[in-house]
Amino acid sequence: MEGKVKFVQGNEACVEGALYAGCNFFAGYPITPSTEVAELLASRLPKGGGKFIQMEDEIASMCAIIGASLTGSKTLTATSGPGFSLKQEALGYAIMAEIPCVIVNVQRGGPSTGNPTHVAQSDVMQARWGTHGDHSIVAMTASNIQDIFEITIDAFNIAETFRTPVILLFDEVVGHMREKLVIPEQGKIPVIERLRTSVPPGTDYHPYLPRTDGRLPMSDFGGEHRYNVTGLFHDMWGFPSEKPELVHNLMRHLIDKIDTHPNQICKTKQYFLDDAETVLVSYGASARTAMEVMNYSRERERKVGLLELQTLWPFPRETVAKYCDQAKRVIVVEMNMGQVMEQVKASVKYPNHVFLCNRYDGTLINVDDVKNVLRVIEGRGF
Amino acid sequence: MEGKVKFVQGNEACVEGALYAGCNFFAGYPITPSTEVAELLASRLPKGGGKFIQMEDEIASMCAIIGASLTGSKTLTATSGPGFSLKQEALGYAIMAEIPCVIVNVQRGGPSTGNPTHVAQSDVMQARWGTHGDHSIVAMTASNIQDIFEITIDAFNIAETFRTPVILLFDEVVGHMREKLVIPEQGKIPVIERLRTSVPPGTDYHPYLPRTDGRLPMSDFGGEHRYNVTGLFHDMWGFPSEKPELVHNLMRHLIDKIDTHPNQICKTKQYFLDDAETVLVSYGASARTAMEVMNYSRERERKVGLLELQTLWPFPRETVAKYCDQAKRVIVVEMNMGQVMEQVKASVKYPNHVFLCNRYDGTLINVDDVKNVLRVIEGRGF
Amino acid sequence: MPVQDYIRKRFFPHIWCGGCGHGIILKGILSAIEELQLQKKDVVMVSGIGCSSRIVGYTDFHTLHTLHGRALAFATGVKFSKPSLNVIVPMGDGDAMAIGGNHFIHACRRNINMTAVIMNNRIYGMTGGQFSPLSGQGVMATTAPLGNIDYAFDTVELAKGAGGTFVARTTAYHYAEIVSIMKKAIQHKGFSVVEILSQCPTYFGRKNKMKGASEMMDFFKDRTTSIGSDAKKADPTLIERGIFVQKESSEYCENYDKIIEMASKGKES
Amino acid sequence: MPVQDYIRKRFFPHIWCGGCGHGIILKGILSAIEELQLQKKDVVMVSGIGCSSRIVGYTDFHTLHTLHGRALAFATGVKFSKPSLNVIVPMGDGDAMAIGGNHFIHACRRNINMTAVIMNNRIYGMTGGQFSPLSGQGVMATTAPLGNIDYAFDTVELAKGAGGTFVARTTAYHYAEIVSIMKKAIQHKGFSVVEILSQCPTYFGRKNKMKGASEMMDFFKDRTTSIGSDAKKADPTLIERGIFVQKESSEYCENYDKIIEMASKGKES
Amino acid sequence: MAKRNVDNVIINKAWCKGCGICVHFCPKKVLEMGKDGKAVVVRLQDCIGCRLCELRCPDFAIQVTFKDKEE
Amino acid sequence: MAKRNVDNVIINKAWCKGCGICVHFCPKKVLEMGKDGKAVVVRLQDCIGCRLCELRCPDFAIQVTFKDKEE
Amino acid sequence: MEKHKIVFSGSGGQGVITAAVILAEAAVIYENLHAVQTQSYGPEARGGATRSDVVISDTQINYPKVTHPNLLVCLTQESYNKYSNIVLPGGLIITDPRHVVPNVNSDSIIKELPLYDTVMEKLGNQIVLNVCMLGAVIKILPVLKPESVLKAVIDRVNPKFKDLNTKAFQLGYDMVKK
Amino acid sequence: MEKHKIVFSGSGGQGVITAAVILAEAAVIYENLHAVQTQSYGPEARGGATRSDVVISDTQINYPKVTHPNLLVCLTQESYNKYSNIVLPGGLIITDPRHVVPNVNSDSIIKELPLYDTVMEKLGNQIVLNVCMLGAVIKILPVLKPESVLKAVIDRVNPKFKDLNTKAFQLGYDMVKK
Ligand SMILES: Cc1ncc(C[n+]2csc(CCOP(=O)(O)OP(=O)(O)O)c2C)c(N)n1
Ligand SMILES: Cc1ncc(C[n+]2csc(CCOP(=O)(O)OP(=O)(O)O)c2C)c(N)n1
Ligand code: SF4
Ligand code: SF4
Ligand code: SF4
Ligand code: SF4
Ligand code: SF4
Ligand code: SF4
Ligand SMILES: [Mg+2]
Ligand SMILES: [Mg+2]
Repeated sequence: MEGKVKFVQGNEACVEGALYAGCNFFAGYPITPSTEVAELLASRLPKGGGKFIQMEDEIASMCAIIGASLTGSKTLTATSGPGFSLKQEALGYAIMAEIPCVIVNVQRGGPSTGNPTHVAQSDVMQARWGTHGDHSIVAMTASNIQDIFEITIDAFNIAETFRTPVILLFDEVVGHMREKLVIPEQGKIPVIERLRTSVPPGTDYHPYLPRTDGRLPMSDFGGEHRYNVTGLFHDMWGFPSEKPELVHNLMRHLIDKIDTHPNQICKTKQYFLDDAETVLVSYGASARTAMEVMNYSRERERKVGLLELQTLWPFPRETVAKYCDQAKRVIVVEMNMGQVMEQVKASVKYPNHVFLCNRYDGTLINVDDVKNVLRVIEGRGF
Repeated sequence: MEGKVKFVQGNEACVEGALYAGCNFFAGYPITPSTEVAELLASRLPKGGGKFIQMEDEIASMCAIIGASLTGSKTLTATSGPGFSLKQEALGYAIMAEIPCVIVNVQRGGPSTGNPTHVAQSDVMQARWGTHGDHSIVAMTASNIQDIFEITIDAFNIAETFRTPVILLFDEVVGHMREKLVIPEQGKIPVIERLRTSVPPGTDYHPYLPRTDGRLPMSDFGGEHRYNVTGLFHDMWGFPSEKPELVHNLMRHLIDKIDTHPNQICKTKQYFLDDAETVLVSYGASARTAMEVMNYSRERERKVGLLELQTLWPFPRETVAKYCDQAKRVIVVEMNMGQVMEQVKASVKYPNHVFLCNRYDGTLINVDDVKNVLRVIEGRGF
Repeated sequence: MPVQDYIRKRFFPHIWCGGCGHGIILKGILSAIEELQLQKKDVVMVSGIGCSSRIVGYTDFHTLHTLHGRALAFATGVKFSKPSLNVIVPMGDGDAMAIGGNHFIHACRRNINMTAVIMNNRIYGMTGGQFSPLSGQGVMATTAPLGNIDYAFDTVELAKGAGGTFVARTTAYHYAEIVSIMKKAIQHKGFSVVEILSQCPTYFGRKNKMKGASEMMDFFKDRTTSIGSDAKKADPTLIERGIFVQKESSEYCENYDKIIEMASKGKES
Repeated sequence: MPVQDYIRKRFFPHIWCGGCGHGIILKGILSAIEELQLQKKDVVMVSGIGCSSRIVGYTDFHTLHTLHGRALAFATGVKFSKPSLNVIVPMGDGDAMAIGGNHFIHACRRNINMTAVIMNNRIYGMTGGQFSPLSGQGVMATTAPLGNIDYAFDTVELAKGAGGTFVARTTAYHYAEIVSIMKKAIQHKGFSVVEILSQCPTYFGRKNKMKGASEMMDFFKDRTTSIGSDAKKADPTLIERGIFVQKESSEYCENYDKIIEMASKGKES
Repeated sequence: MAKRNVDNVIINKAWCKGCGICVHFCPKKVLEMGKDGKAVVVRLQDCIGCRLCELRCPDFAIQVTFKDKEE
Repeated sequence: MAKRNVDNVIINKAWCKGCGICVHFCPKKVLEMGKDGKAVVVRLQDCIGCRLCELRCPDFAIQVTFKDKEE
Repeated sequence: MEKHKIVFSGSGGQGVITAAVILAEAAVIYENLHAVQTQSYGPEARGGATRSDVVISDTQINYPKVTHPNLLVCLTQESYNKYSNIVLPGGLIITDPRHVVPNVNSDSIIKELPLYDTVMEKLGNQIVLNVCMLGAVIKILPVLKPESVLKAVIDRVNPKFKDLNTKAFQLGYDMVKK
Repeated sequence: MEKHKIVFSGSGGQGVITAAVILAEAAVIYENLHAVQTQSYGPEARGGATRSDVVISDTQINYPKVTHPNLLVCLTQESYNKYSNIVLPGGLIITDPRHVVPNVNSDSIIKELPLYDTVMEKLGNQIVLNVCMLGAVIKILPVLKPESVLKAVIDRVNPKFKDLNTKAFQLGYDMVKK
């Protein structure tokens, strides 16, 4: 790819991606290891007339980006573990009210304050289920600086397309690691703009009546159409209702609008999977280790392949099944107690072919960890 | 059972259970449909010298019960959906610092403010994964007033035994429903008191060094032993540490102390399961509907049984497998989009024998809902 | 345009109990907006959760009904993103001062140009009558069955202490005052706080042996007085009404515009 | 017992940067406790998260290192559950006044007998130098690269506005004053707030072109003065030090004891 | 206050919740509570058109109209 | 302040972080920064035992001892 | 004993929930029967029609809500409109003619009882309307002994209103001619 | 090209992270190589030993951390004690004798360079210590052209310190005799 070459941290690549995608509003509260996102945007945003605000806490930050999004801004917040927990209530609001926005969680060791400066990938399940009530969610990740840039653009595009919050689930290693980034010229990577209603002023506009393609055109606060936004179940004008039928339908809509579009949302990368007897499934920083092991194994004529997940939610069940069902063994390489591993098990035909290779002590999972598990499950001991 | 007979709401039965178990400290913030728990304790606690405090929000309430627990109190808080989301950060603290306490979540319709006065069972996954980072958690529920009373006592007992927060996941129907409650004399139901250290004053006390049986005796704040409590990974004295080995071991301890005691923690109730060809798996208010259908079916010589779950987390995988693996079909009856159903699928030998019968429109799932699903999966249409 | 034209008639009769002061406050706010001749499309109303917060659904503006306690945080996002909008934020006493206290003091500090209206009925109405941080000692509530021991905030003092640049108080009885204060509050360049005492006959009234809405409004009439009045001197227990603070201080969005200006120059060079 | 006997020596040298004011405050608090002859077992120190909050780990009391912003909420649980304990709650300016602002004002309102110490270095130290709600306009910080536009809280005014019954301020330079104020604060029956200006040479100093810790302490010496001093009259920009509020007001736990008494009687009848 | 040219005091019964505020505060006792629990106009002739009833009605249920179309 | 009977000013080099506060505020210039970046006592004889160095040292690295055991 | 399914409906202040609770409580405490009471209400705590369901039986009750009551009490027109169509064919509907104008074509049996007017006339205090209604209900549908219900009433009320409530209960009981 | 794995270590203010970033950036921007830089630091932002890893290669780099460096720079005793044992057998360790007393029995090659003293003597400003160190490193281990590194240095610094940094770089480069 051609473009401007930079040498940057993952957190900075995320900022570049956000700006490329048109992000013009950030509200946040500092927390390790995500703070650089806020710091960089504090100087970058005003240069383009965008807004940066440091709020009193993570809750307020999440609320502020929702409010700003309603006026037509493309909005972002960034946090880590404890802050992500605090954002859960308002995240649910964004889901219910269908507000496009992007939330970065650069993962660190948990639970609680845990291991703040060290890597983990243990908020995967929280990203899915952290807020109360049924819902769907989109969560994405990446393993290198260029991918962080691109996936951040994807996140904004998906947020706009589906009127949904999108979570970017990075980790301390990719967030702080520096690598080459190529920023293509504006226009090279498609950027999806907000779909605004074409209903003329004075005509009844239904902010919550999905079109036949499932999308809901928006109207900015301050524009001609006045409507209501609420976190309660609501009718097509956005007014609260508890009619069972309406509750049922809205719930279905919220789930289906995400879950029925796997092709548009689920991104994965495949390496040497066609003939792989051993499939490594991994994501984020762990995928770099898995890739190293794959290369090592291929050099030694072992049929190892790698399926790198970039979309974690909705979980790419079908892709996972496709590549794993034909393998002799599947090893999920991740830095937690098996959060993605459980999903893989639930997706494949032979759950007992699925093994976990993990590390959760705050250090990056290493090549020997994977090699050891590989040997053990092949019956060859450590 | 003999004892004092009362006619009370589920929320009141919970209060009676808490008091029976020795609860002497409550901090909370009102929210529908859990508010009665706070209101009743506001008048009951001071009668026995206990403390009731209405805090400024749910976060503060959760923090306050942790602080109070450290002085030796048995503590409770109660909330619903949005408030439960807000408590997640501090819940993680209680997990990490191993603080016994009980959190009631009387579930209502979500996500967000959702459907506040209507029933749902959609916070099951949140109870497991709502706070960031890997962890284990105990969550329990009940389907009638007597069971609410008893399970609340269990919750306090488990909290003390395992030094862990325990979540009581009720729902609006059982919380507000009134039924008979028999309160046995004090002593009839065992109440587990806090295990306090026997280390003499002046000798080095290790608050975070598990005994061989995995338990950690405590010492009250204000007592002879002075130590540190933190939400960071910590050593056996409670002082922060990020040594990988120590992080690894503490994480293992936190998970294993819960997950390796299914017999002590996992409670279920079995009805007509020995010869059941159709197993209904259910919990909370939904289990009442399932029971009704079971009775109806048995009257018509259909081999239907019911497995009622009282412990939701750790998920009683083994019991579920035991009863479901021999059935022709398993129907999970619940009021959400299949949160427990996914767990059942992951537990059984034949996941494709598992079906979901759900309702998520804010009304109690009814007998026809279950009958319909039963007919459809038997190939007999609606 | 009469006040009636600013409401969403199809939702009437509204959800509030008979005699609830919130309806009067709704009307008062609309009158102020009408007298200021604001365009509907230029007004955004943001509320939290509570009986009071249901107010936004009845007004024909851009309306944002958010989370309990978080209205000002959402509103900050709206206003900072699009400073041309008039943002009005009605909240309950619990909403604004219990769970929402932090956003309240930070909004005061930041001096962002919005108007917060605290519809203070000294009780959690929506959840059925628990005491609030504005109830004060001795008040009866479902969570204070033997009388409340919590001290109350003085909204005016708190707003002042947090740096508020416009701070006022009135009551649901004083309709004309609601209108005149609200007009000034909306016109104030910076963050404005208007506390309006409201009656909740259903919970506060019933629990505290007040006969009904009218009697509660009599209380507002009899037990309040204008700032610095002779009546106050004679009886210091009277609650003062009026504008306590009104001072000029640079506004947040405007200050940020200067940052944009500096930054853009930096970019060129 | 010398101050050294109140620390956990095995964790020294401590984590703070060279010249950080937090070490001086630690010593000052310990001196006050020593002079009051409190028993170690009767003291609980509760903190949040931040450089400042690391303070509790160094003191040989019951210590509770909690969550960012939540120290006072945890402390309220400790104190209300066991009122015989002396509860001291050191917090950072971000901890206490940004994310923790709500617990701060409610603790002031409730008047529960604890002592909050705000170790105010006007910056988020732990996360590397972002501005805080006490930084004030014009301060440079990593999130205010062109200078901060946020107004600062005045901790004293905010505590007063929230109903604080003991409110004081001093600085890391004024060691003897730290000790004497802390003694009075701990002895005060009710909630006490002590703001202590502290230097963060690493972030605040470096970003704001201050040479080092000593020069920052010179600033505390030169730019502050006793409440109501002549110096203040001559130069109103000076920051006042001393005890601003000290008033009697019934304490929360004691008030609750009365509820227990009433309730127990009710039970018998 | 000079008596204005009052045309009518209209109670919207569908919206009135019978709180009695209008009755209580009408300076001229123009209004009373009806048998159906809603406000009714009983002494229109005494009405001075002060509109206090209208302004204080929490339910937007009263409208005072004037002959002089001043409104 | 009357010169007290100072015995010694002891710097705990293991704890001293070399911030220079003690040097800056010693009224008698008793202390200086050493080559190793830590504080050193260079003019003990001038010390008046005011203990300002000890009290203000953020690292608990200074102890002023007295012959008269007053401490 | 057959399973009795009763729905009380009305508006907020009328005490229909208390009436339901008392009836169910009487069954459990004084007649050792099974009973379950539930209720539904509007957006958090405000406005609209209130409904409370009671199921009484001598065997265990599982499904706690009433889909089709054999007895429905409606104290407001709104509640009548909303619920009258759920009554079992041949079931009973009790209304107060002061507040409810019943629909003509209904296959349930409608009993119109001037509860409000009688209470106001004889006792002058509308607070005991619900207790009066209970007296009538128990005469019409003798699920429980009237003494049991009266005892449950007295358990719930402030001793100084014992007489008033007893009178109200009797009033309702006597209002129904069998 | 073989894969180069370099670890820079020292304490907070010494600029070891910046040095690592500059080196890796030079590889990427001026020599079109692959490079990854990572760092580790203590509890949130305070104290202790700082370490930064750089991997440079002409092929894709996956695992970003350095387990066994072929070059280790230690600017403090603490960092030397912590990391000297991870160097590859036969690898290089660069230390500044002013701050580090190396351990005798080591199978790595130790290069002692009086960086601090030289910088202070010649340039009087310790701020360019890290750039001087980079000059030395690039002479000892010619992974990149010195011009590339110098360009990367200049990209990062305030133009008014361009000369100072150029001098420092040259000073380090010349300090090493080959
Ligand atoms: C996070 C959260 N906590 C609690 C609630 C429950 N709740 C809804 S409104 C309310 C308080 C209402 O009181 P107030 O703000 O004074 O408004 P009012 O109803 O009195 O007008 C509460 C506690 C909630 N919806 N969300
Ligand atoms: C919920 C949450 N948000 C953010 C953080 C990150 N964080 C840790 S300390 C801190 C601020 C520290 O500043 P202050 O309270 O002033 O203390 P100081 O370090 O300056 O002493 C922040 C933002 C966190 N740990 N938890
Ligand atoms: S409960 Fe109180 S505040 Fe709520 S609507 Fe009724 S009267 Fe108003
Ligand atoms: S960063 Fe600042 S506040 Fe933190 S230890 Fe260093 S000097 Fe102190
Ligand atoms: S004030 Fe309005 S709602 Fe109340 S009685 Fe009069 S007309 Fe009816
Ligand atoms: S306008 Fe004035 S006088 Fe006329 S009815 Fe209304 S309140 Fe009474
Ligand atoms: S004040 Fe303490 S730490 Fe600072 S230089 Fe002096 S002895 Fe060292
Ligand atoms: S005691 Fe006083 S005079 Fe002596 S060294 Fe310390 S500061 Fe200087
Ligand atoms: Mg209120
Ligand atoms: Mg600070």
